[in-house]
Amino acid sequence: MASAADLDIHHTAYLGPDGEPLQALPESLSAPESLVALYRDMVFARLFDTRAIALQRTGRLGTYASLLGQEAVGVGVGHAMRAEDVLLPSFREHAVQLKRGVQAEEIYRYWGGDERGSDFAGPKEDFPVCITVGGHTPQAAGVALAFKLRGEPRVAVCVMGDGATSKGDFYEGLNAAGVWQLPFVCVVTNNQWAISTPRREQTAAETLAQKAIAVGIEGEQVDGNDVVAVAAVVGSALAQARAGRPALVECLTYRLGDHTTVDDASRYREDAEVSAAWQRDPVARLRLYLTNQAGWNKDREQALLAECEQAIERAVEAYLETPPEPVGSLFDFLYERLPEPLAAQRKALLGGDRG
Amino acid sequence: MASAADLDIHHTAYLGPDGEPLQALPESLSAPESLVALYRDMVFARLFDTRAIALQRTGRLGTYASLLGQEAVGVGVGHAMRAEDVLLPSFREHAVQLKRGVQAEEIYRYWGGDERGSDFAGPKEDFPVCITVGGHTPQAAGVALAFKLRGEPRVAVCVMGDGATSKGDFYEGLNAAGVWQLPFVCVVTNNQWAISTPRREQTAAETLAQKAIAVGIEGEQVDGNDVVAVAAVVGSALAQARAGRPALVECLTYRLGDHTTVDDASRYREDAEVSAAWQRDPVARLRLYLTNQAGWNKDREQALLAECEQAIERAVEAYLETPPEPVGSLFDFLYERLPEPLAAQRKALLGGDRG
Amino acid sequence: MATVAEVNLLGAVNLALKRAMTEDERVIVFGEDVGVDGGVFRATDGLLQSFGPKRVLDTPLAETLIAGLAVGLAAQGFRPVAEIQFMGFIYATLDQMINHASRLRTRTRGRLTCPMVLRAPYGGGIHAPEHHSESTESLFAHVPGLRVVIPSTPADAYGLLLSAIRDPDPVVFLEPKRLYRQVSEPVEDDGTGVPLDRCRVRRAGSDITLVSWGAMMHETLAAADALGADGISSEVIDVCTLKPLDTATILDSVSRTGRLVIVHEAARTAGFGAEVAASVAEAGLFDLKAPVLRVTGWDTVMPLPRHESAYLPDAARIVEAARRVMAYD
Amino acid sequence: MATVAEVNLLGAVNLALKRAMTEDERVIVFGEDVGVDGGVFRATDGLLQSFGPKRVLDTPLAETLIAGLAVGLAAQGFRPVAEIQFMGFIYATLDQMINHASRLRTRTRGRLTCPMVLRAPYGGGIHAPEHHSESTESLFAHVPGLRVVIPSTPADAYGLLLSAIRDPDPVVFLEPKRLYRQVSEPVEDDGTGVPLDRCRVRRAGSDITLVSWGAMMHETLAAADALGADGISSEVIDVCTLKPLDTATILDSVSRTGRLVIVHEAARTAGFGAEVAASVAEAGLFDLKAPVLRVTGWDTVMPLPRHESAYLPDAARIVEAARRVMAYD
Ligand SMILES: Cc1ncc(C[n+]2csc(CCOP(=O)(O)OP(=O)(O)O)c2C)c(N)n1
Ligand SMILES: Cc1ncc(C[n+]2csc(CCOP(=O)(O)OP(=O)(O)O)c2C)c(N)n1
Ligand SMILES: [Mg+2]
Ligand SMILES: [Mg+2]
Repeated sequence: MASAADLDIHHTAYLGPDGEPLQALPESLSAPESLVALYRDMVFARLFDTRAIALQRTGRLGTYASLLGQEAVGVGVGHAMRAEDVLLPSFREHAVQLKRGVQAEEIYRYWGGDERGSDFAGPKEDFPVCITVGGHTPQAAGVALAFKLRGEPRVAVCVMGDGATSKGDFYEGLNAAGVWQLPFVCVVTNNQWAISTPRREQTAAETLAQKAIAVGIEGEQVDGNDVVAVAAVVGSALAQARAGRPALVECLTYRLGDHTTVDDASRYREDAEVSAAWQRDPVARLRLYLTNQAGWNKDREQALLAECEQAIERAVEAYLETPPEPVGSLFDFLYERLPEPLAAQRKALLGGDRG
Repeated sequence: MASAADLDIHHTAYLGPDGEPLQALPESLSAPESLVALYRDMVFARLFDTRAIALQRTGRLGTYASLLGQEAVGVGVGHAMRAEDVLLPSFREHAVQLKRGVQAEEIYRYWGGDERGSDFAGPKEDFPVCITVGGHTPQAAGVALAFKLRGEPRVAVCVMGDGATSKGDFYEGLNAAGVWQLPFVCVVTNNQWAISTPRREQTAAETLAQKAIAVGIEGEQVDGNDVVAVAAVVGSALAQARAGRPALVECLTYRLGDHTTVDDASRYREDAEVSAAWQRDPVARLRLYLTNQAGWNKDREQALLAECEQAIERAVEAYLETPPEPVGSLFDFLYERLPEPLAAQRKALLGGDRG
Repeated sequence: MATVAEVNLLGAVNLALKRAMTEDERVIVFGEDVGVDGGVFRATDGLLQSFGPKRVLDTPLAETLIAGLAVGLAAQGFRPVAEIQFMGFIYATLDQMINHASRLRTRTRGRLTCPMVLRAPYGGGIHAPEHHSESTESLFAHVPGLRVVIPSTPADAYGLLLSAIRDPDPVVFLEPKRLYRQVSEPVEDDGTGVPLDRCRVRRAGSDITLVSWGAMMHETLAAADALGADGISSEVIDVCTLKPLDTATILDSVSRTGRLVIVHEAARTAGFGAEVAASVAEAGLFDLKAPVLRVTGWDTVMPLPRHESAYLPDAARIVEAARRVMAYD
Repeated sequence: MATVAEVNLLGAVNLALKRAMTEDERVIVFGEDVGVDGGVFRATDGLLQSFGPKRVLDTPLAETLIAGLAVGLAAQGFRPVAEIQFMGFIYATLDQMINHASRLRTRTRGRLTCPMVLRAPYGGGIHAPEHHSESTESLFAHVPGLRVVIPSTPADAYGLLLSAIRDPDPVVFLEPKRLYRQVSEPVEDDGTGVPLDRCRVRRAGSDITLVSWGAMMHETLAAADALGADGISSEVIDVCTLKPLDTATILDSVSRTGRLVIVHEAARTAGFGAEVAASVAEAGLFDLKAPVLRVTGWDTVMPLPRHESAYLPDAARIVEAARRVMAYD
């Protein structure tokens, strides 16, 4: 019988947890400036996240899903994508959204309970976050099909968690990508947990990458705490996808924080596991590399932090100063033109004393 | 990258299309009597099928899905199962239902538009046929979980077509079997077509067996026109499943008939393909083997045919003579006890002039 | 180049699909067996031949996928027309339809939109196998952001489907399969759409208002005939666009007749007939001279063919209800 | 060994689950994060510890699976109680619930049955993220063969859940999450169930009937208080069992008050309020002195938290509607 145990799922890593290179870095990512740029994006994402949690704790943001520990996946994927590609992110992929050009204040707006947060000015065709786990996979297949039918060299990139790979819609969407050889890359941010459910309870498959085999597409694993590996492998996957060979890339990382701000992860997982995971912190890892190999130092670090903090501060201000949206908006985007039978309801809403 | 092309999916066959043995038959199936018994069941299933189509053509049966060409799968699976196992069949699996002890007249009743056809006296815990493609897979996982929780050495056997393997519920059910190591065997009757959609348009996976890899369970292929191979491989899979190792078995066969009696397969497939498939006819194959190796002859064949025809004739008569079910039955099985608010509707129905 | 052809409802659907694909190359058609086979009912017959494999696609057997593909394609500017083979298999699309299709515009404040059509044959009356005769239109009618359309004549099937495809928002388009081949009429293939939020007065009348849709329209018209023979004048309204519901037309009729019977084949409880009745109980109560009756499928599972006729409303049941209503004055 | 504890609705659910699991070992609980975590709202807190991993199972993240498992287990004689984490993720269960759970008994003429409970928190009012505040109970209420139950008090949550678990047929049990921690009351843990097809008269009154369920019950009671201060006596009915609907209790009340306002937070069109209104327009029309009004969520997508309060009905909107109804005589 064929069994997963026989499989040789390819695993890629460039930087060890201590920041030491495990192999020569890919040419496109070996220049210090490009790595510094990635480092900046990871730091920015982390600050964005810290600030989001603080806003939530002080009642100025709604329930929020922290990206802590997953910065390398988002930044690596965002780096690998072209502007004209389309991203379909799940709810924890702020890092890749930011890298794609969604503004921090827009993301805050969304998590602050304001639909305008998904009307971002940046990557116009990117999807809003998908809250229904896995639901964006068949949609991504649709986007990829659109590219293929129009003959455009663009890729639909669908990013989701390990839990999502248990969903039927994940499988159906991926299967379509295989059948039609769509320009589709599925990135699985395997952070080892789906709320309280550990990765091993999602599936008996030894890797999530091997789920690709069920649909006849390529699948591989990368060290998701190594931004170089993510950028490189997702980069190759994108190149292949552009040529009609879809792929699944599993990024091994860890959710360092709670599931969301209403979760308490200490109920279901050991502190020791979390501490161990901190040893693989993607941000520290790249900093170590830059320090050892590219003259990164305290001054540059502080300058970077200051720059990022200022940018986040401006975003927070912009967010907090956003004027409220008129309540008529409940009806204004329901249909292109509000059908006659609904006009009375809109009027009743506006006539109400809460308008 | 790991790719399906690297896989070595195991394929089993014992009898060649010409009835010549390709390898020594498994001990349990080498005695002529056991093969004659399987042959009888295959002939019976085919006659059942021929008669069903005739009944439909003459307005005495509803739309019907023919099993023609797939006799070896059903009979092989049925042979491998124990009485206490539970079958969850799709709509074309009359052969295995018959083998399980569902009466031919009961199956006719069902396809004749009478719910009582699914209230069969035989395998009391077997499920009615699943019309919603793939929908029985998570149910089968539930049945298997029941066995596991009670510590019973029984297996849930879920039989479906190639098309079903594109469904999310198929994948979700199979994945659960893997996670919980359920006593679950999934048999895919790959008859190469899902209505007009050929197997290659369902998935880019080279085999359907490899879908097992996505969920970390065993998967293999058998020649589904070779009843010995089906019985043997499904038999081993059942033994393993009883020990908590679920499996997927893909049976390669061919749908020799139309999709159903309302379909016209000549719209979408070549006669040549069908003719070629007839060369692999599972019934003829076993007959050839028995003739060459076990002294099967015209007399025995005719005696067998006569016996089966008589049995089918009795079933048809029993079916046609079934007294109509009172229309109150619309309400009588909706809940265990009809809730008060529905009593008026039942009364209105019975008061109507069609009662 | 308007040609007039005598077509049945199925032919009208086919005609509209061809017209839409000809006039707008963003329109693409997909689903299970819609290509070479032309759909199990032949609604998409000839499309693959005329428009090629980039515009007519057979999908893998997966309904959630079909709906999700439509969302993705629509967001990308296509005008997907997706077919679900039977309404009994449509439930796997609900997650996509409710959580995504219906609200992509709202969620993104108009940045992304979802101009898709989800077509499916629905309803009973053709002695189909289990799960092939379902009428669950009210599930979709409850979902804000969707439109739900059900034609009952070839001409409307043509015009409503064209409007549905051209509409910038998601439309669930349900085709009463019992009528596919039952009636034909001349349909002018001139590309004229039928408005999407307007009930149709199929027959003017003064004594009682009969409201229905889909295959039940024809039973309702038959009932109106029978009542007419007794001197009872029925106004017959076809709710061909369930959502948004044009209550004005219904209320106007009831204001004149004072009597209302609603007919649908779906199960009664929380069927769409309840919405029609509730609308009148709210805005037309004082016009009513008699209770509002619903003639519907029972609150039972749709039976297999042997008992199908015991389940489905027919003209006799409608006449009976109408007479009960007429007994009040 | 009946103990009385002061519990909130969440606690009552937890108590009922424990009681049911203690009294019947066929009862098993599963869903996403129901084990170690005790459910995201803690409804299943402590169950894993008390009953062990063979009776409390975390499933993979897959709702269709969860429903299908329940069908399989139920057919095998278990009494599965499956949790869907939020109602917004329940749609993937509809195929199993409609095509299988609701009709396994009918399909097999009683040979196999489906005594399962599908639990889910539902409704808005807690400023939850997108897709976490949905109220789509009417989808389930339309399905023959299902029961739909919605408690609005801790005591009812306890008694109704026990009855739901003991019921030999599939029950969809929706828990108004806004009430989970809002109110507490003493609940006697004596294993007494509450009948499954009976509306509850929460408050007797003579001028107007207010009908509601779930979290809106409390807005409705607040409205009744406000109306009472003005000398208007409201009879308040809690439709804690939507399906089958006990129309008798509602009709009886309307026969005395002549006025009816229905309140629910789901979108209006084809919401379950329509069924209530339609039932009265059919069987209680001549009792009505005023139009039947529905105070409901708008026919819009449930908004994100900023606009949640503009969407949800509140006591003020109910009072306003009641006054309009009272203006008729
Ligand atoms: C279809 C669906 N079911 C359940 C939920 C509730 N839920 C939100 S996040 C989550 C876990 C997701 O895990 P994973 O896919 O690994 O993503 P992560 O949270 O780790 O980023 C669950 C169960 C949901 N949002 N959607
Ligand atoms: C969920 C669902 N979608 C669509 C259909 C309509 N349908 C009936 S059989 C069939 C093809 C099934 O193909 P396969 O699984 O290979 O089984 P086979 O018919 O070959 O036995 C389709 C699409 C259905 N019954 N259920
Ligand atoms: Mg995760
Ligand atoms: Mg097949």
